[in-house]
Parts: sequence; C-alpha cells; structure tokens
Amino acid sequence: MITDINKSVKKHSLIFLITIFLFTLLITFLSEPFGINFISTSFVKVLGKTLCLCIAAIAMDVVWGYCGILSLGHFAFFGLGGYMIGMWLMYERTSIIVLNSLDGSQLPFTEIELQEAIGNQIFGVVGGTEIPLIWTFADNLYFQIIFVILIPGLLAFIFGWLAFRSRVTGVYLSILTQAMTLALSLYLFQNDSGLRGNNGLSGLQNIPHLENLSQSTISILFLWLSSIGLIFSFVIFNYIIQSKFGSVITAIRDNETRLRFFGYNVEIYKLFIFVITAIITGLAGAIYYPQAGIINPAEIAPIASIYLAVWVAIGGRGKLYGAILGAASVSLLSSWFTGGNAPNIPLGFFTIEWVNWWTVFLGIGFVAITIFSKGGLIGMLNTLLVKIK
Amino acid sequence: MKTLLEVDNVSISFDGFKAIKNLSFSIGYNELQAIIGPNGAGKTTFMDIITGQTKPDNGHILWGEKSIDLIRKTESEIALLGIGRKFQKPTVFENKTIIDNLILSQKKNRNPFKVLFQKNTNTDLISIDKILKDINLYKIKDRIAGEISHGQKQWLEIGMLLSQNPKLMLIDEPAAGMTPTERNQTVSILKNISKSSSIIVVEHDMEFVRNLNCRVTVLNEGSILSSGSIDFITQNEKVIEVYLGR
Amino acid sequence: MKYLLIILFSLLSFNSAFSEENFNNFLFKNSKLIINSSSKTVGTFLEKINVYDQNTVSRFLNLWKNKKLFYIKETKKIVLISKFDNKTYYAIDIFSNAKIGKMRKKDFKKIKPNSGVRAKISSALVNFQIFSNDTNKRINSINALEKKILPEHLKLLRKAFLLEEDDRLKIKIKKLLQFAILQHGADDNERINVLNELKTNISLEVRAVLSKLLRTSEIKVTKNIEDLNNLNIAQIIKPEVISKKQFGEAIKSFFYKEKLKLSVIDAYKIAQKNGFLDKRVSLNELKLILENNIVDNKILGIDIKEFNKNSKRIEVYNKLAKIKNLNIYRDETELLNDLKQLHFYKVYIEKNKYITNKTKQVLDSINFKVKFYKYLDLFIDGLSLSSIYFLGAIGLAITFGVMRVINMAHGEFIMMGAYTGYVVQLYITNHTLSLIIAFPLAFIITFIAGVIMERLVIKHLYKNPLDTLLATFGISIALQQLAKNIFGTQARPLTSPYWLDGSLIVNDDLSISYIRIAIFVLGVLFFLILLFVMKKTRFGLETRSVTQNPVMASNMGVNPEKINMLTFGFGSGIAGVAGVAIGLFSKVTSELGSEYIVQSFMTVVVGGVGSIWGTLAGASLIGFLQKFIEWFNPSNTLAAQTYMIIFIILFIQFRPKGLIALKGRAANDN
Amino acid sequence: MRLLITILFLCFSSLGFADGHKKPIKIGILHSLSGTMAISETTLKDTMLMLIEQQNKKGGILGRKIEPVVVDPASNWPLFAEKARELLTVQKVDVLFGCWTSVSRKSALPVLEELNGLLFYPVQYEGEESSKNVFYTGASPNQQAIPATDYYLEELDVKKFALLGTDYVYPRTTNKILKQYLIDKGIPESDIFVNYTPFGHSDWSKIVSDVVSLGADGKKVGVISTINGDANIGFYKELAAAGVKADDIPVVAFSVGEEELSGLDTTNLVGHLAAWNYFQSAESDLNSSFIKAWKAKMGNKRVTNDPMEAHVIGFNMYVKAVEKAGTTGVDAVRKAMYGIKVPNLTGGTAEMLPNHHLSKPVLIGEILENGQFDIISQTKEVPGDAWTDHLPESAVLKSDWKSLGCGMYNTKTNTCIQLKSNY
Repeated sequence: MITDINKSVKKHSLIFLITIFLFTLLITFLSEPFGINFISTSFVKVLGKTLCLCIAAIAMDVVWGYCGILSLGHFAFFGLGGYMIGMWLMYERTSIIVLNSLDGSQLPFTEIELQEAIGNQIFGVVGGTEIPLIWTFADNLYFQIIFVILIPGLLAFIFGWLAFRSRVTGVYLSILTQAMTLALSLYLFQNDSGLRGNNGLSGLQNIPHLENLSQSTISILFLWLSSIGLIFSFVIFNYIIQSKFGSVITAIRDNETRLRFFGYNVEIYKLFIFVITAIITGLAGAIYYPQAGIINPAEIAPIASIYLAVWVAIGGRGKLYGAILGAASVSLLSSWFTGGNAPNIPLGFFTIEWVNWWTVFLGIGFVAITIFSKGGLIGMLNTLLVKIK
Repeated sequence: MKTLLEVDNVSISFDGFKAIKNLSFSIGYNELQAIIGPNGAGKTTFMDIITGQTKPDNGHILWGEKSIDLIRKTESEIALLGIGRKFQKPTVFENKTIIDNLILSQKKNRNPFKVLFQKNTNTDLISIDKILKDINLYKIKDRIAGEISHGQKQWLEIGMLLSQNPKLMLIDEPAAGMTPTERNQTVSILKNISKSSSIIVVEHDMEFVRNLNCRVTVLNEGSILSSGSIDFITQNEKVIEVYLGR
Repeated sequence: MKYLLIILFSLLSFNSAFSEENFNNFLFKNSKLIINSSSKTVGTFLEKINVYDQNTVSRFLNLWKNKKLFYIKETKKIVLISKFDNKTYYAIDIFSNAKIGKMRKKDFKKIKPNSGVRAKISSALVNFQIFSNDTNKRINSINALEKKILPEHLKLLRKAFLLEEDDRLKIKIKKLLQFAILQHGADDNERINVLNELKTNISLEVRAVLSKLLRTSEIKVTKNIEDLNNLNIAQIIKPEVISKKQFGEAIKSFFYKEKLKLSVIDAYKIAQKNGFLDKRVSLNELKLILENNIVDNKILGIDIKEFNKNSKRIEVYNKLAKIKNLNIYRDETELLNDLKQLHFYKVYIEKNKYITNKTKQVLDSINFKVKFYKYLDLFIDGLSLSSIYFLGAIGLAITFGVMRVINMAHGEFIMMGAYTGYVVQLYITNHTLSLIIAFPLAFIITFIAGVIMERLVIKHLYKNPLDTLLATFGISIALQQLAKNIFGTQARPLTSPYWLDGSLIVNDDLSISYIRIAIFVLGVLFFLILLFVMKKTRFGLETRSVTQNPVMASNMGVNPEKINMLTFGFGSGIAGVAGVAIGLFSKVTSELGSEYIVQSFMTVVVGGVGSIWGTLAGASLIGFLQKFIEWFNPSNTLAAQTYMIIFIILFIQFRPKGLIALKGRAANDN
Repeated sequence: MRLLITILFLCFSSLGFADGHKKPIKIGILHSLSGTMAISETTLKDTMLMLIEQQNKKGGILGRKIEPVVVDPASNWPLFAEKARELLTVQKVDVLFGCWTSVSRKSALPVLEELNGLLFYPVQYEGEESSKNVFYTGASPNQQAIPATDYYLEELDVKKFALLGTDYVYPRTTNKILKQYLIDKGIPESDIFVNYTPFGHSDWSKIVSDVVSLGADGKKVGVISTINGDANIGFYKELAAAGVKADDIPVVAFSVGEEELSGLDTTNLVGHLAAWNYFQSAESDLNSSFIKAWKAKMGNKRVTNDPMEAHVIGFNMYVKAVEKAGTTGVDAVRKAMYGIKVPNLTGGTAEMLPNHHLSKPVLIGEILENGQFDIISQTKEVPGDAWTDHLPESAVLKSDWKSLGCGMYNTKTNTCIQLKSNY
C-alpha cells in the first residue's frame, strides 16, 4: 500500500473530484435559479448542509476509523467554526441595518452611538446592549475566517495536548471528549459568554452585501462551496491516510504501545490528527451554519457528536467513502422521515407513523449494523458487489 | 569490553509487592545474553523498565558511551536511542502487509511533518528486501500479517526490530510456539544478528538457551540468583532448586 | 386606633345593638365589595363590620375566607349553595340556613377572595377570635398575627398574654408580643430587654423583625456635615464612577459580592432633586440642542459632518452654551468634583441610636450562627446531590467498571425504572404500598431488559468496547422514542408517599426534605448491598475473578458468559431501582435518563473504574464540587456546571485512572 | 451515490399527488414531536389536527378540504428554519401553525419573511417583535407579566421579588421588562433577585433555599417564575418539600398551565398562581364544548391549556379571514385578518390588531388540588403590545401593519426603522 502512494492518491482523489463535481453540476441544472426548477431551494439547502456534514464525517473517520480516537466531541469544533463565521454575518448584517436607520438623523452618528445601536440590536434579546470583547474583530471578515481555523484548532490543541500527554485512551478519552463538548455547550448557554446564550446567532442565511441575491441563488452558491470544501478535505485526508503518515496512524489505532517502541512519538501524531480534523470540521461548520440559518449551543450538545460517530459507523469506518455514505444517507433519511413525506404504514390494528417511529427504527438499525456488519454500509455494498461478480 | 547498557541497583514494587529488588545488570556491545527464570521472576518487568514502559522506584539505567540515564526518557525516546523490543506475544500490525510492517519500523526520521511527505527510496526497499530474506519471509512479503503463522509472526517481529536497526534488542521468548525446525532457524537468526548488535533474550526453554551458547542470568523473585555460562548455572544448587527442580 | 377602640368596646359590652337582620342588609348593600373583593377595598369594608354581632360576623368571615360563599348573578345576593341533583342546586341563606330556592348552575357564581384579601380577613378575624373560648379559633387568630402585626395589636397581645391559659399558646403569644414590642413599643427600655431576650434565637421571624428595626431611608444628601450629627445615620455613601455592565460579569461576581454603590449620575440626580446642583446636560440632550441649532448644515459655522465624535460635539456645545447661557456639559470626573462637597447618607427609620446599634449587634451574632447553618446546609446539599449522582452512576460502575462496556442505554434503564414506578401507581393507589412493589419490580424489569440486551447485543461486541458504545446508543434512542410512543411526551407523576412529604426542619436555615434523606439512605443502602454482594457472595467473587482474569476464571470453573450476563442484568437492575428513586424527586419523562448519563460517566471515570468505593468517591467529589461552585456564584448554575466539567477534565490529567485506581499490571490492560 | 439519487427521487415522487378538482388548503404544523420541547408542543399538534378535522366536517374552508402537513423539527432550532422552508416551498402550504420557544420562532422568521409565509404563533412571548409574516396569538408581556406583577404589588403587597427563569430569550427579556417596571414602581434594585437556570434543570434545593432566605428582612417575597417546560416539575417539588406555602411566598408562573400540572402531585402547590389568558376552568359554553371534544379525542385525563386556546383563536381567525378574502393568498389573508373578531373560550371576544397581536383578557388563577386553576381575577380584553412601554428604547416604537405598514416605527422621528425583522 505505502509502496505506490502517489498513483493511488491521485486515482482516488480524481474519481472523487469528478463524482462530486458532476453531482453538484447535476443539482445546479435541476435547481430553481440555474436550471429546470425540479429541485426545491429547501432541498438544495439540505444537500449543501449534508455535504458539510460529510466533511465532518470524513474528519471523524480519520480521527476514529483510522487513528482509533473515538472523539465524542468533534461537533464542538463544528459549532465553533459556525460561531466564528456567524459573528461576522450577524454583526455585518446588523450594522447595515443600523447604518440605514441612522441615516435619518440630523447629526452624523458617532462611533459610540453606532456601537450602542448595533449592540442593542444584537444583544437586546438577551437583555444586554454592550458588545462583548470577543466581538472585537467581528466587523472584519478576514479575521473571522482566520478564527474559523484558529479557534477550533486551538481548542483541539489544548485539549489534545492535555489528554494525550497523560495517555488517556479508549473509553476514557471518549468520555473526556464528551465532557469537553458538554462544557463548551454549557458555557455558551450562558448569556455571559457573549454569544447570545441559548438564542445563539440567527438569521445567518441572509448574507450581508448579497442582499440582492435570492435565497435560491445563495443556496446554489453554498452548495458549490460545500462541494469544494468536501473535495478539498477529501484530497487532504486521502493524501494523509495513504501516505506513510496514514500507515503510522492506523498502527496507532491497532497497537499504539508497540509503535512507541519503534520510536514514534505517538502523542504528537495523535495531536496532529486531532488538530487537523478539528480544523477541517470547524471549516465545515463555517459553511454549514450560513445554510442552516441559526447556530446555538444545543448544536454542540454531546448527542450531536455521538450522531457523528454513528454516521461513520453506519457508513463504514476506516473508509472515507463509508463516512460520506453514512453521513449522507442517515441525515437525508432523517430529514425525509421527519419532514412528514414518508407515507404512513397501516397495519390494520395499528398505523406506523414515521414521525413517531423513525427514531426507533434508526436506533435498531445502528444496533444491527454494529453487530452484523463491521464494515458498515460500504462493507455491505462491497460484499454485494463481490457476490454479483 | 565497553558496556552498552548498565542497569544499576534498580527496584520497583506494585502495591507493596516487590517485583524487582536492587537489580544490577550490564551488557556490552555486540554481546548476546540470555535471561531465564520462573514465572513471576520479574523478567518482563525488567524489560518494561529498560524500555521506559514502567518507571522504577529507584536506581539508574545508563546507556551508551555518554551514559545517558534512561529513567527520565519516554518509550519512543529510548527506542530512538537504539533499543528495540520484541514482546512475549508476537505483536505485529495485523492489518498491514508484511512489507508495510517493516517499512513502518524502518529507521527514519520520526517527525510527523517529515513522515507526512516521506517516500520510500530504492535503498530503503533494498535493505528491507534483505531483511525479508534474513527472516525467511521474502516470498510472502505482500501477505497481510494477521494471516501468517505464529512462528512467522515471531520472525516478522524480529525482522521489524532489524529494520529499526537498534544497538540493543530485547527479545522476549522468541521461540514460544515454534516447531523444532523453526527454533533452530531462530537460533541462527539471532546468532547472526548478534554480530552487529547486542541482544538480550528472555527465555523459558533451557534447550533453546543452551543452543544460543551465551552468558545466562537467572532471575528469581526480582533479583539475580546466578549468572554465567549455561553449564555453570545448571550446576548451581539454588538454581536447580527454584527453577530446574520444579 | 379608632377601629380598635370600637372592637374593644363591642367586645367588652357583649351587647350587640344590631341584629342579624341588619347585618344581612349591610351585606346586601356591600355585596359588590364582597363579590369583586380586592385587598385595596376590603379594608374599609372590614372596618365597618365591627359593629355587628361578633359571632355572626366571624361566621361570615370564616365562610368568606374559606371560599364557601356564592352569589346569585341576578340579584347579587350572597348565599350558600348545596347540590340537589346533577342539574339543580339549592341556594341557602347564610345565617338562617333556610333554603331560598332552587337554581341552575348558570344562575350563581362562587365568590373567590384572593390570598391578599384572605390575609386581611384573617387579620380582621383576630379581633373576634383571640379571646374566643374555642382554642382552635385562638390558634387561628394567632397564626394570622404571625403574618403581620399592626400597632393596634400590641395592646391586644398584652391582654391575650395575661388571659391565656393554654401553655403552648402562651409561648406563641409571648413571641408575638415580643415582636410587637420591638416594632411598635413606646418604651425603649422594654425594647432593649426584648432584644437581649432574642439574642439566642436564630429563627427567620426574629431576623425579619430585627431587620425591620434596621430599615433605612432613601439616599439623602446634605451640604453641611454637621446636619448629620443629630441623625441616626445608617451609612455614608461615596458616589463613584461605575462602568457599565460588561459581559464576563459571572467571573467577577464569582470572587466577590457586590456592595451598595452609588453611581455619579444617580448621585447627581439626587443632589439636583434636592436643589444642591444645577441640572446636568446629558449627551442625548446635548445632541438634541445641537440639532435644534443647525443652520444650513452648519452649527456655529462648523459643518455637521464633523460632528461624528463626542469630543467635537461637546466642544461646540460648550461654545453654544456660553452664547445661549445654557449649562455647560461636564463629564463624570468633573461631576464627581461637584459632588465632593456634598454628603450622601442613609438614616435609620428608627430614631434611637442605641436601639439600632444593639439590634445590629444582636443581628450580627445571630448571623454568625446562621452562617454555620448555611455551611451545614451547603454540605447537606452536596451530600444529597452526591447521593443522586451515586445512585445514577452505581449501576454503570458495575457494567462499565467490571465489564468495560460503555452502556449508553444506562440512562434509559433509569427511565424504565421510573416508568415502572408510575405504572405501578396507576394500579395501586396506596403510595407506600406501590413504592414497596415498585422497587423490586423495577429491579426485575430492568434486570430482564439488561439480560436481554446483553444476550442480543453486547455479547457480540465484548472485543471492542467502543462498538458497544454505538450499539447501546442505538438502543438508547430507540428506547427513548419507544417510551414517548407508549407514555406520550408529557411528564408523568410519580408521587411519593405522604411520609416522605415535607422536610426535616432543624431551624429556618436548615431543613432537609425527607425525600432527599430517603435518597441518601437509599444510596447508603445500595452501597452496603453492593459491597456485600461483591465481597461476600459467590456471585461477587466470580464477577471479580472474571474482571481480573477471564481466562483464568473460566479455567477455575467459572462460566464467564453467565457471569457477564448476570453482572449486566444486575447493573441494569440497580439502574431501574435508582430510576424509581430519581423519579420520586424529579419527573418521569422519556428524557429522564439522558440527563444523568454524561454525569454518571464522569462520576465513574473520576472515581476510578472497577471499584464501588471509587464510584462513591467520584460521586462525592462531583456533587460537593458542583454545590461549592454554585455557592460562589448562586445566580448562575450553568457556569457552575461548566467550571465543574473543566475541573474534571483537568483532574483526569493528573489522575487518569480516577481517584481510587486499581494498581499493578491488571490496571494497564484496558 | 446511487442511494442519494434514489432518495432524491423518492422525495419528489411523494409530492406528485393527483390534483383533484379543488385543491385542498394545506396547513403546515411546525411543532416539535421529539426532543425536550415535545412535552409541550405535541399537544398543540393534536389540537391543530382536531380543529382541522372539525372544520373539515363542517365542509372545510371555501368548500375546500383542509389537509394538515405535520413535520417534526425535533426541538432543534435550525430545523425549524429548514422545515419551514420545506413546508412553504416543497409542500406549498398556505399557512403555518407552530413554534413554541422564541428561539424556534426567530429561527423560522427569516424564512417566513423571505418567502412571504404566514405563521400563527400560539405561545406567550417576550414581545419586542412584530413581523409582517407572523400573527402572535399568545400573550405579550403586557397581557400576562405586567398584570401579574400588578396583582403582586396591589393585592398581595409583595415587596421583594425573585425572578426565576430558564435561561433563554423569553425569561431574559420578560425579566428585563419586569425589572424596569418594578424599579419604576419604587422597588429598589437590591430587592429584586434574578436567577436563570438551564433547560430541564432539576436540582432546585439551593435556589429555593435562597429564595426563602430572601424573606429574612421581613419583607414579603413573591416569586415570578418564567421557568419553562419540565424544569417546573422539579421546582415545584422542591418548593413543596421546603414547606413553602403560597400564603408565605407566592409563586406566579407564566409557563405553567394545566398540562404541566398534570405531571405533578398538586396537593402541596395549592394557592400558587399562574397568569394566562385562558384556564380550563373558565366557565363558558364554548369552553365546555371544546373541552368535551378534546377529551373525546385524546382521552378523559387530558387537559386543555392557554396555547391551545391561542391555536383555537388563531385557527378560527384564519378560517374567517380566508372566507373574507375568498382566497388563501398570504397578502390577501393578512389584510383580511386585521380587525377580525372571534369569541374567546373564556367568554368575550378576541380581536386581531394591526400590530399582529390579539386583544385578550388576562386571568390569574390559583392552583387547586385537582391540578386545575381557580380563577380569582379576570380583566377586560387587553390589547397586546408589540413593543413594551416600560423600556425606554422600546417605548418610542410602534407597530402598525395596517396603516403605517411597518412593524418597527419610531414615533419620535417618524421613521420606519426596519421592515424585516432583525433576528
């Protein structure tokens, strides 16, 4: 495997790139603003968001499926990415509104008046008016984009450094990562956190300076952005896992003690993977939340990260395609069943309403897949293909 | 003869149980030594201490010409200094091919950022091929390590040690689960290696140790009972009592 | 006072000049006041009522207070109602008990005095009942007095104290009399005596009365410091510049409690109101004045575009002010200088300095004692939270600790236990009995569920504990939704038996609800039972042997499969029992379990895996820590939880194996 | 990939139902059926289904049948936006009834305004909002919080206030308004104790004991509770355990109704208060027939509550407005809505005001042992206020969509600050 990396990397990446590109192109042609209006904007948004979830899923797959760190806190990074970009979106949009409303006054406004008005608009709902310190750079898109990378990366670095250094592994590490995301979400739930507490940041789908574009156009833009993000992260991760580095991290997964005796500083490798996946997850979040429209602390509750792991497990861990398949299928099915689209099944004495029963079947599905198909959906597909051949 | 490794007055206890008591031991360059002893004598703990997996309560472990104290070092640092270890139960990376296993352990820069862009040069592959031949696995080099026999795994692990190119190898029960022919092959492999690096073999099997024809140390209850040639120690009454007598 | 005299008069004379008939007429005239009573209007009505026969009035007031009265919609007549059949009712005269007529439900309406009105009625009843022959009535009137003592009650109480023969009542009256003297007494020596008597009493009532003596006025201001000499000064306040509230306040208040502060702006307002200083021009007013002086987009010849800075606005305004003879603008530091020549203070409403000092002294000594109870209370709070965590986590400690299986569905077993309790109560209405049945039943049901889960799912996944996490998470969400589909999303009641209602009241600052005591006892019981099971029984022995070395254990004739199954069932069963207990003090919903799962995991991890003692230690640490942090920052329990989790994350760094860790080789292979 | 495409097709195949002669009127129901809010919101879904069923029996609206479309946003705020968009664009519903928490409303709001949808929001809320696309059928603060506080001040003579709330926008804003209101009424700031707890908070012992000790200076303490959802259960249980009687420390709650009490043993809560625009115990023919129908459908143990009444009013208004407009077009219906009057279940009539709020009576009830409320005070209809008069920055604002065409109009500068809401 390691022996012919380059060819393999290129082949995989190319196939993937073409598939996603064609897929996105197809959706664009089926969409409302650029095509035959077969697919609704709402579904385009769902697809765009799903692509972002796929990015998070492949990051999760690398950190868990390849490196063996079952992180139950990766959604914290996803959320942080969303918050960082959300701050700019919200501040900028509000300042445009405020500037318009101040236009009517006779004297030109002072900087303080502007800040107060913006603060009142953003923090009025949580009973405050002051703009907190952490919003210092919120008026600058470039800074906030840097934060999208920096903040999740920093959190991952600090947490990872602490955890790996003391050799917390396995189940313990999972619980610790869960505690991390719980602590972060509880912190953000406080109004004092300066990020609007439980309300979170909202109205993010209205992109400032793009007011003239309709949401259907914006949704296509973000679909493309998400696709590019997915391709970008796939190429990076595919390179990593196919390189010798990848061989090292799978060795960490299989037996990290053994690897230490070969002179590998396992902790640094883990930290590297933890941080890079956190950054990519954060970027995914930054593309996701402008499509979702609102981010709030409930998004990063521990359960979200568990779901992330479940997607990867269902799709098939240790295979990037698997993670994508898992994330896409579960989240799309979930959205379909809870959307009231699925026809109910009358059993005569009892009617199965999908809205009520979907979660039950989903849960049973997880169990079945973990027990019967270690390879997940992609593993099942492979066996099926082998049989057909 | 210059000493490569000197273990000086080392002790360790777990929950009040003294696993190693004031143990001192040394080995020179390109020397082959064997350690024997009954179950619970502290053989594995002894190896754990040298490789940094367990920190002793007191004592020193000095390494090489500069007499570096290994106690403060991590496992990976010790490994990088040139100590390789083979475990009692063969531990190879079962999901990887034999050749990938060897590439992984090959002595190269371990910096993650370097590893990310590391490529296999021709010389790398040639040296690996040589090792593959030495350990009799050349023909099946592309097989997954999890599928090969127990004895072959033992060899693979020794091969991985070779590929790591250490100055000292700690080898825990290399002959366990091997057929008599495989044992003989193992003996010759080890003897061959000892020409270029030092080896400490921990073994149960007296016959195997006899074939190695080297200095033998007998451990019992965490301290050294006797040390010398195999003929010398087999005549020691205490050794016969605690070890052979059973 | 007049009111009181009239009562006394009517009480002493025993001669009611007015008959029931008159009272009835009186009621009829005032029926509007009774029907639409408000605590604002009821006072005047109650004053007028005293002239009537006291028995009649007190009967009427009692009926009114207890919401027994009705009125006929058409005539507004106030009556009693009794049911005749499903559709018809009798209206009954309040006094004669005669049936006035049949009516339908539509025709009458209940009179519903609100609790404010009811309190006033009770207070009025005092005058009629404090000398009653009926002990119960006297008790009632004294209870009513506890709520509020008016000046006129002082005399009444003195008399009642002399007349009262029931010892227990006499003590109560004495207490009230003391309070009355303190608040309304005229003789300062007597009040000081009472203060000395109350020194050792730490009850909330005493503190309330003492604090009343220390009530202060609004902030006042004077120019002349000698003015203060003759006053009973409570506090002298220095105005200061206070920055606006900032985010991150939580952290600040974590370290110190805020004192009374007076901002410069507020102080200036007070001074201005009292005529000491001129009106201050605020930035907003300044802006308005400037706007009114715009001429051709210019103010004093300066283009308005330049007015985008406060400094510029102030500068130009001050120029304008000189021209137009307005007050010039001054910033806060300048205002502070103006204020320095003034003195802001609060005075006690009580005039006697000696009394206020004495009161402060007594209150301080009481508060010192109260503090002790507060800490004790905090400790007990921590203890009770710890027991809850312990109960939630102990089942997990067995499945996770012994088998290294992460059971994400553990919370759902807790939920199942709680629902079992609820279902049992549906069929057995005696709460004590139903609880006695619910505990073992919950154990059995969750035991079986645990065994089924182990057989069907966990068994296949022992080699990979992380996979069990996912599988059991699947079970968890399926069970949660299933519970929703069966029991609905509404919370279900799980009522504790009557003997668990209320609390053990040590004093006003230390009361422990019985349910928390019960949970603590249950926690201790669990702990002892588990210790016994693990240390003294065959099952425990075998479990421990399987934990330490499964291969060896199976060689010794222990069947690891059976042990695994039973251990899992046992752990789940305990979760079920814990569920009944948790359901008793919180609520039974399908999400009950998910609230405890993360905390339970942390408890087990912090405590150290594989040890019951460890779980105890972990639960105590987390429980006490959380209460301790909450105590620093009472208004923000969220912050407390965040800090606690961060602490735990850091804690794990230093003790990765938990508080009580298994040592040696066994601990290394996880 | 293949799976993705299959799902895609499945999605759309389900849409292609046969178009009959008369297209049904589609009503989207946007209430969480799972997650933490399901406890409150599922009831509203059932209410809507019942109302639609009843209306269909009467022949629907304009001779068209009504078809409900139920979705589950699962107490997940972003999903409210996603599902709202799906309902409006994919399902093409004519109107939405839904949301409970303010966050969920604020999440759906941009979508509604963008796509010009119509939402009936049935829950009491914090005000400070008036969207062109939302009709607020629940109470605004001046229809619930302010009257209840007045009741405390005037009737119960409360001098010290504990404002306890769940940490989210409704309690935050309501308490901000109340705090200012109390200060204006002469209550010193130091006598107002504010505390926020997270959703689903269960450990109340410390907070309850803090509240009890507030009374140490002899002033009467009253609790104003904006605690939401199932956290109430633990709170009331702890109150009962601490022996807090309503006569000593009354609690008035804005989020506790019959539904929440049904999960509780109420014997110890007797006398505590709640302020609503509706109680099940209200005596009127309309109410008894509504309760009867509800119990017939959902079982005898089920109770009715205020947000249900809000949906009843909202639905009846919608029916009237569509009939008046003769179409389901959003703009036409909105215009028809202003001034529409329908009877309240408590007697009297509710009227839709040009600020998209209702005029409704305010009721204060004392908890009875059977989990019902004894109505002890009922006002005349109070017009709902979009912008509170008690905060200086809001006092100057006015909402009038009928004549001013603006939801945030500054009466001082006579300008419309914004047409779309800032969320």
